[in-house]
Amino acid sequence: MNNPQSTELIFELSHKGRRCHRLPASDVPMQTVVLPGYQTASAPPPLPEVGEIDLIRHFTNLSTRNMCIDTHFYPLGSCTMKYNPKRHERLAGLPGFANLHPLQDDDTIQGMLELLFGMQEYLIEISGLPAVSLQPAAGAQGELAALFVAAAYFRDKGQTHRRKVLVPDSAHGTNPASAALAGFEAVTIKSGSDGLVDLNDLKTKLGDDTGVFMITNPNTLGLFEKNIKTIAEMVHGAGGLIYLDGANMNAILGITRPGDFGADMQHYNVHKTFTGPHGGGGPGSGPITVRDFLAPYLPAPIVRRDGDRYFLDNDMPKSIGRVRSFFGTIGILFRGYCYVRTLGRDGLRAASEHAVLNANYLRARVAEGYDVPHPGPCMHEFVASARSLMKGKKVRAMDVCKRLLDFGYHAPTVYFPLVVPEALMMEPTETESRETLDAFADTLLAIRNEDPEMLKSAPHTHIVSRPDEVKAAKEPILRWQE
Amino acid sequence: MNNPQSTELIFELSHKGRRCHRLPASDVPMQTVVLPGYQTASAPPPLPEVGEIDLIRHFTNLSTRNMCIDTHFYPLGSCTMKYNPKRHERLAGLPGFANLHPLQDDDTIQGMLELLFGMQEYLIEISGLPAVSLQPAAGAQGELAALFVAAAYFRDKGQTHRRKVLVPDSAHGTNPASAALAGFEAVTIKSGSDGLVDLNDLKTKLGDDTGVFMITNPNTLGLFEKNIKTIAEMVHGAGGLIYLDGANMNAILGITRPGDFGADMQHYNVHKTFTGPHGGGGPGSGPITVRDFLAPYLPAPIVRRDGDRYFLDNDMPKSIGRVRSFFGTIGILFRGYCYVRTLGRDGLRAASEHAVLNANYLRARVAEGYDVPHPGPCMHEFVASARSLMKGKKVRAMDVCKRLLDFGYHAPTVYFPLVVPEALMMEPTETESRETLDAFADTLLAIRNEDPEMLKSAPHTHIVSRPDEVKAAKEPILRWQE
Amino acid sequence: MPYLLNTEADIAEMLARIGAASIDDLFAPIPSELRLQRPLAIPPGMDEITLTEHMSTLARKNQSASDAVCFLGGGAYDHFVPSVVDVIASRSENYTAYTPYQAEASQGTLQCVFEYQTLMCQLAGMDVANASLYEGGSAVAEAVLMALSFTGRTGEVLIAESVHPEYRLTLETYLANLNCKVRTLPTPDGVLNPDDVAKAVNDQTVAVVAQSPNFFGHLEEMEAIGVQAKKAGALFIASFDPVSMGILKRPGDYGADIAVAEGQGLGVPLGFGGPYLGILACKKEFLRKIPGRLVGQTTDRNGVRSWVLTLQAHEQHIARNRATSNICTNQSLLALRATVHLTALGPQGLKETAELCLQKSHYAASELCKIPGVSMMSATPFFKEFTIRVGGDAKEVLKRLRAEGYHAGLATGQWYPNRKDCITIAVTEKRTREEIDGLAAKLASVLKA
Amino acid sequence: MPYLLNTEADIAEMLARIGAASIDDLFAPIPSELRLQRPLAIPPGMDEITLTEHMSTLARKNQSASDAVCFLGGGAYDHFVPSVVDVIASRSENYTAYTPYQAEASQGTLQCVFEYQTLMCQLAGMDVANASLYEGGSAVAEAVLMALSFTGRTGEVLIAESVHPEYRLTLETYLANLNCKVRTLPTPDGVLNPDDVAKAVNDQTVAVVAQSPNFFGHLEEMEAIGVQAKKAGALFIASFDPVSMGILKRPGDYGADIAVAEGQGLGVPLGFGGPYLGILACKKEFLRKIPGRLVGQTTDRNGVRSWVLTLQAHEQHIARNRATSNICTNQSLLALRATVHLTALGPQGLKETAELCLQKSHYAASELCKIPGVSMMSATPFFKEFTIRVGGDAKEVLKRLRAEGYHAGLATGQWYPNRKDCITIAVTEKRTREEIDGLAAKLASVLKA
Ligand SMILES: Cc1ncc(COP(=O)(O)O)c(C=O)c1O
Ligand SMILES: Cc1ncc(COP(=O)(O)O)c(C=O)c1O
Repeated sequence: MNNPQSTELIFELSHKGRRCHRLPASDVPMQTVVLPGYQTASAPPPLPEVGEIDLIRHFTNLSTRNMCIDTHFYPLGSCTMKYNPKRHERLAGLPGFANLHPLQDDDTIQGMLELLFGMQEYLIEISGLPAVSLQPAAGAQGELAALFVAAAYFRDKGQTHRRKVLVPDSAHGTNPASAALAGFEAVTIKSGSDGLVDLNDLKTKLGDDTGVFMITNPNTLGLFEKNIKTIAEMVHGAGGLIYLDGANMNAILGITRPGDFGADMQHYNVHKTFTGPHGGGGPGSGPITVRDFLAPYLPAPIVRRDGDRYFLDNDMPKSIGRVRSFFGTIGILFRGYCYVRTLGRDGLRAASEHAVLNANYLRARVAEGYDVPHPGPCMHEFVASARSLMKGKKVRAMDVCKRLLDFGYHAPTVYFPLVVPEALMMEPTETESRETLDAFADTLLAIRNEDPEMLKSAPHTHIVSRPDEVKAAKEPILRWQE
Repeated sequence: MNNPQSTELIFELSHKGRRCHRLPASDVPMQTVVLPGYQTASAPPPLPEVGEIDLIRHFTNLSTRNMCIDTHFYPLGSCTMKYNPKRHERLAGLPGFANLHPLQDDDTIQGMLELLFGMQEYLIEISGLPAVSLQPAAGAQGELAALFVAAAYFRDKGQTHRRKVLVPDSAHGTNPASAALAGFEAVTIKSGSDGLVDLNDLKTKLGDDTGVFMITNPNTLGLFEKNIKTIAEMVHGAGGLIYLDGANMNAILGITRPGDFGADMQHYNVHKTFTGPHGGGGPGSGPITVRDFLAPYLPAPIVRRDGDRYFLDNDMPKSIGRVRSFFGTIGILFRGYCYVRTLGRDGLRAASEHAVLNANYLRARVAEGYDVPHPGPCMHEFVASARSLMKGKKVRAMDVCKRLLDFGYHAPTVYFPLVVPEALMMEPTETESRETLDAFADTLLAIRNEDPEMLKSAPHTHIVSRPDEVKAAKEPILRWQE
Repeated sequence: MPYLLNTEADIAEMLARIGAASIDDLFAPIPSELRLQRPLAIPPGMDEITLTEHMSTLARKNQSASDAVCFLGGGAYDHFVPSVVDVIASRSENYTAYTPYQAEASQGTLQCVFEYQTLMCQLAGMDVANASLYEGGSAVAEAVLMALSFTGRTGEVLIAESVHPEYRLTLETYLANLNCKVRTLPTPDGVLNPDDVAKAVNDQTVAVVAQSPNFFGHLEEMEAIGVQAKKAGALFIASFDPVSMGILKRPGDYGADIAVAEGQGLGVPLGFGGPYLGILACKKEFLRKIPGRLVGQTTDRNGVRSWVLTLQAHEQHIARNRATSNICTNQSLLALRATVHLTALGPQGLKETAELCLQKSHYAASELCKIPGVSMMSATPFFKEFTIRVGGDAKEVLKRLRAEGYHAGLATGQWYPNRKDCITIAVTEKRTREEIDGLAAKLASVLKA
Repeated sequence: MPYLLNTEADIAEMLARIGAASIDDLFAPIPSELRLQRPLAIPPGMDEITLTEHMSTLARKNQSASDAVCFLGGGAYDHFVPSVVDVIASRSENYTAYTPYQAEASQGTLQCVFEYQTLMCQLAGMDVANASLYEGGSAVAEAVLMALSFTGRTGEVLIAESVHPEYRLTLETYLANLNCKVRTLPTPDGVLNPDDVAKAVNDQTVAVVAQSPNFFGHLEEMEAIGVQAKKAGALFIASFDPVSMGILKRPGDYGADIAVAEGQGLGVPLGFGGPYLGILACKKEFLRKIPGRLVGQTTDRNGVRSWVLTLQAHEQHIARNRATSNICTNQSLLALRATVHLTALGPQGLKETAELCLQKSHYAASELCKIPGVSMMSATPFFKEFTIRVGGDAKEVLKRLRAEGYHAGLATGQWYPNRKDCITIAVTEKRTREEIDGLAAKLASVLKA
């Protein structure tokens, strides 16, 4: 449906004198407040001036230019694009939660604290690590907070020489970035041809300077690091800590626990595993769980229970402090809580089972026409490769992705992880049906046989096609200007 | 954006064993309730079986196949497609309103009754008619209820011979249909070439058998019946009553009042004038206001005030009874109340002024290329004609409408009123900007010069084009069947 | 001014284009003596913050089903509305569209209505259903109008006294000016006796109308009633509860010709009585008599399956005074809610909901009847609602229970003056054992006092 | 199981296609000794009805800003959120999409972020803004990291004690492992003295960080502070209140190099502290140091204006350990809320909101200071928040006021031990005279008791 209405930039729709939100007149006696002249502006900022219908049409029409879970299959690997339950949105709107100020007295937030305490307990149980902080704002901040914890722990133990953080080459970019930001030096560990951590490479890089090994398990290839126990022993043997990037927890809920397979710390992506939702790129929530000996260093506060009463415990002298203001991303933790309570112990495990089932089924279907470099079974996702198309028709993985859009499918994650050429990383999640997987696989297979030009110039049915990224980066236009 | 996902019929998506909404287990001791076997079914109805994500994708994707006010200009004449304020939707969700049972005791609904009492007062004031019933479910039911009132009044006065209801040929179809349904005989009154009621024709049809003259003012051509006072005198002189079809109240709020120009009864379309919204075809709300001598016959109950207390008055022995169960379309009355309170006395008048301004402006622009048969100024809408296109290019008004869809505009009302050939009835409403009117007019003018084939085969950008209505009516398929 | 876009500068330019000197000039067709010479006596406008405060204040003056435990029924029930229903109904594309006159711009609405029609057929066991009516009461009246038109008879319409009193009143209002009388068949035992129907029908009887579960909550012998109606050549019109279809026999299966219902229980909030949803479904022989709108399937010029408004020839805008009804705006958004609701429930969800209603209401009945002085008004079977006798003035008892936080039931005597000691109590799937036990305890102590 | 679609029959067929005998087989790569041999110690699942009841029960255990009059601030304010903000943010297309990696499938999000970036520049008077950070505290830390990288200095970061204590703590945490010390400049008078800045800077000073309005609500002499920072070649980082921009001078206009803010006041519900919105805008010379995501304008292969994620070379997924930051998921949906909010307000709405805050807070301050024993902590100007002394233990006073239905303010001493008699009070445009007078009356009686 052609729909050109009100999708100019909001600034271009501005019309002097138009208004949307209006304010009441002041009901207090007019104070001739004398703010010093150098504090005040001569005019308010030059914001756009539009009416309410302009605003609604503009943003409503813009929204229709997005694909999303509620309208499309969205098998974006590593992102766990599972269904976002509508009940969460309704419940999050309850005024008793939505209108709580973050600095209210504990006595007035007992329901909220009970919920957060519950969430702490569930995350502890699922990870098998006994202490938790709900504070980090996203997965990446969870990594950072945990590395701060590790640094504080090493400092406390007088081991400030442990300056290295080891990261597999298949790791997500946030891992090395967090390591650098936390003052560590990132060292890359190679993956073997089986897609798993190369134990030899690891051995050569372990040493007295080893601080933390950040491992993703299942890893970003969707493979379970079956040597994880050995790896943990090696790292622990060298005096280092194991950090588990928990982005892929969706594969193992109730099946295996990071604490049980050797991790000392982990983060969760509540917006992934516990169906956030994603919000077009956030907010997230990245709680961390850690072993007992690391607990004192966690960011404060933590919710604790004293009989029937819950309270925020700030009395943590060894705490690293804070990684953000206020308690955490409540909105996402709240939805995560609803999700855990809805699924319950059996539902969580079943979710992982079906996530893995769906991934393996899709993998089998995709393998009918694409390389799938690593042997199965995979966990919740897998990485295929478009390299055969590349060799023959000079069609790249990105072209396949763009063409998928034409058929009403969001693209898989592309060119990640870096260890697979022309990578197409697919994570169907457990909330998709076999019919959807089949229809998607059929499309993916059909695309392979299309005229290469059809793919290289795709998409053909979207509002834009192949925006010029080079140009965008070369002469960056990052804001509208008159 | 191509989007074929989940838009099959919901029945075709059904998959045995899938579920969405789940119920709790019973928490009461199991009663072996023995309902007689002949009362019970062997199995529940064969409803579709789908998961929550199927449901959401299906209905979300379907919704994107509609045009609506929030995404498109929708100048549908006679429908008053004005902006639907978002604050109304939020406030209607307040549990203190949304969760009220209709049969609660008056003591527990004082806030609701205060609101409804206020709405009664406002509708009385705006119409200049002193008594009101909020009960009718839509405009058409308002007509019917008012005609029941008239019949009861005539019966009471021993004038059961007043069996005729006069209706102008430009009237909306509900007018004659309501007349017939209320047991009257509908008689058509001609319009003059000026688009107004032909007084001579009226005169010849008035008589001892005249019950009610149903007039729309401004009429469906968007013209104010400037002889309304004379008309009222004529009808009243013949012993008949004047009914005002208030669908077009949006033109005259605070400017002129039906009670002041001779009407004895009127309905409102709250879903039009007071921005309902329209809901894809309902719900509506069609309150009626009447003169004092008709008040005893109104449907019961009515909200009355006794000091500080409000109550539902059912003690109306002459009442026609009821036209529906419970009080009325509260949801729409509620929004209408919010709207009246938001605009206030000045805002209501300004709304009508701008509605008329916008219509006249659009009329002037459209007249650049289309016949506009009646002289201006018009009120809140006007009727153009595509007859010149018909004569030359054999392009019909409907073709113009379909082509407009391609440019992202909803079509005007077409082929109504019946008195204008190839009618295009346009009501822009006051909530549109001059820019929108210009862009729409420019498109309408440009279309005129397009290749006729382009129009006859339009729309070209929608999911379907020219569904076969004849076939649909000839071999009606009104439900899915396996 | 709220929601207006054109500024003074715009207005000046627009007037210039129109060729008018002022907005006032545009109103020239309205004779000046007819103009209102003063501002409306309506309060000044309010911004959103003030309006929000005002409406919240009004809301706080109500004691809703969220503030007190709700056992009220009588045609409107505190059923749970799954969140998915709200989500879909609140999509702009659904609630800010008009009636789907332009098929290409309304395939979403049209397909949903087509699905709704199908679901209503499945639910009622019928062949065809319309796109909706206003609510349950006028649906009864519209069904009777169909019967009048179909049978061509001018005798009586027989309606059981146990049908919702407001539906009966609506029917009487609708028929008051037509050539047809409504006769109410008494139900002294709380249900209609089929033998009484047999006695009342004759060869001019237009229709027999019964409701099951009836207003007291009890089940009528629908099949037997229908047999009597048909013997006389009258149509049998059944008013049913959609939620009960999870376990009860469907109107189409027990022989009804036309089935009507209040659809509120299908995803519509209580909302003090409206907007609700009038359901009408019937056997195919009545197709051409169906009031209101219908959506039909067809194909477009490329052969694509699509949906359109159809059989409009009998609608008011074409047929005018010969239309089957005057309905224009109907309850589209509510039909959508019902569609989503039934899809969410599916057969199993509807069944379990009905079973919970059945179980909980029977538990409530048995607990309440343990209280000295309390007894069932009727020994006949019931589904989710039932009527008890409390031995004294029910209104007074209910008032005391309100003070304890219970909307405990309806004072049946409001509508049935000879049942002033009766309370009609509805128990939905939302009510918990704790709430039921609480009600029983409070009623016991109120009655003791 | 909730949300799962594949039935036993599906599973069997899928396993067959995979070539596995059971789901368990698929987990073969996980060594069995690592498997959890028991069910998780988590309660069984809940259906929607039960969950709704459970969550409502928890909600009732809170006393929210809807239950008590809220004068709490400290970085989170009870500003009004226009309904249009919720409507847009709750569109499925906005909240169930991922980061806009596929530009063609995400033009809606991308254009909104581009608009957001522009609005933030307009608001702060800056050249460039990023697509969002987590919240106000880490935004300060990220700004300091930018300064570290840009200046290459390794000296101190100077931060006023009057900056939000949790922001300061966050900054300290972020810098704890880096070659850079944080030094807090005392603010005994409630505001930072620019002379103290002059004394503290040197040629290794990385940045000077100040906040205005500061944590006590009072305005800092930002221009003068900035001058001192710049004299030493340090960057000047300003933390500001977006709502105050309706009347106060913008960071870009008073000389800040980097402006950061907590964006909660722009259409984000209180929500017990998150998700909120970290705003970061700066002068163009710092463009290449900006953390996180940026959206840029470009054209597509048909020349159509379009939007893409850009300058990703400095982001974690490309630059990895050399990235400007580790941010991946940011606060996109909150940035959207802010975009809609500011669009709804426009220049006039922002100005009027700010003026109401100014007027009402000053009225409150003057009413409260009429109470014997109550005085202003600082005589410096303030915007919507201010700090009073109550002459006794503020915590106790606040507790009593809570019992009267007022969240009356923050016990300043929680963060400033030498200010145990202080209460910091925020008054937004939502507070009415009646509420302010009510607070004054209750405080007077509490202090008298
Ligand atoms: C494997 C992995 N680790 C870490 C992250 C970072 O998490 P977040 O985006 O929540 O900061 C992601 C998210 O994309 C991820 O996929
Ligand atoms: C002039 C006129 N009269 C009456 C009606 C009937 O109103 P409703 O659709 O609310 O029943 C309409 C609605 O389209 C109308 O335009």
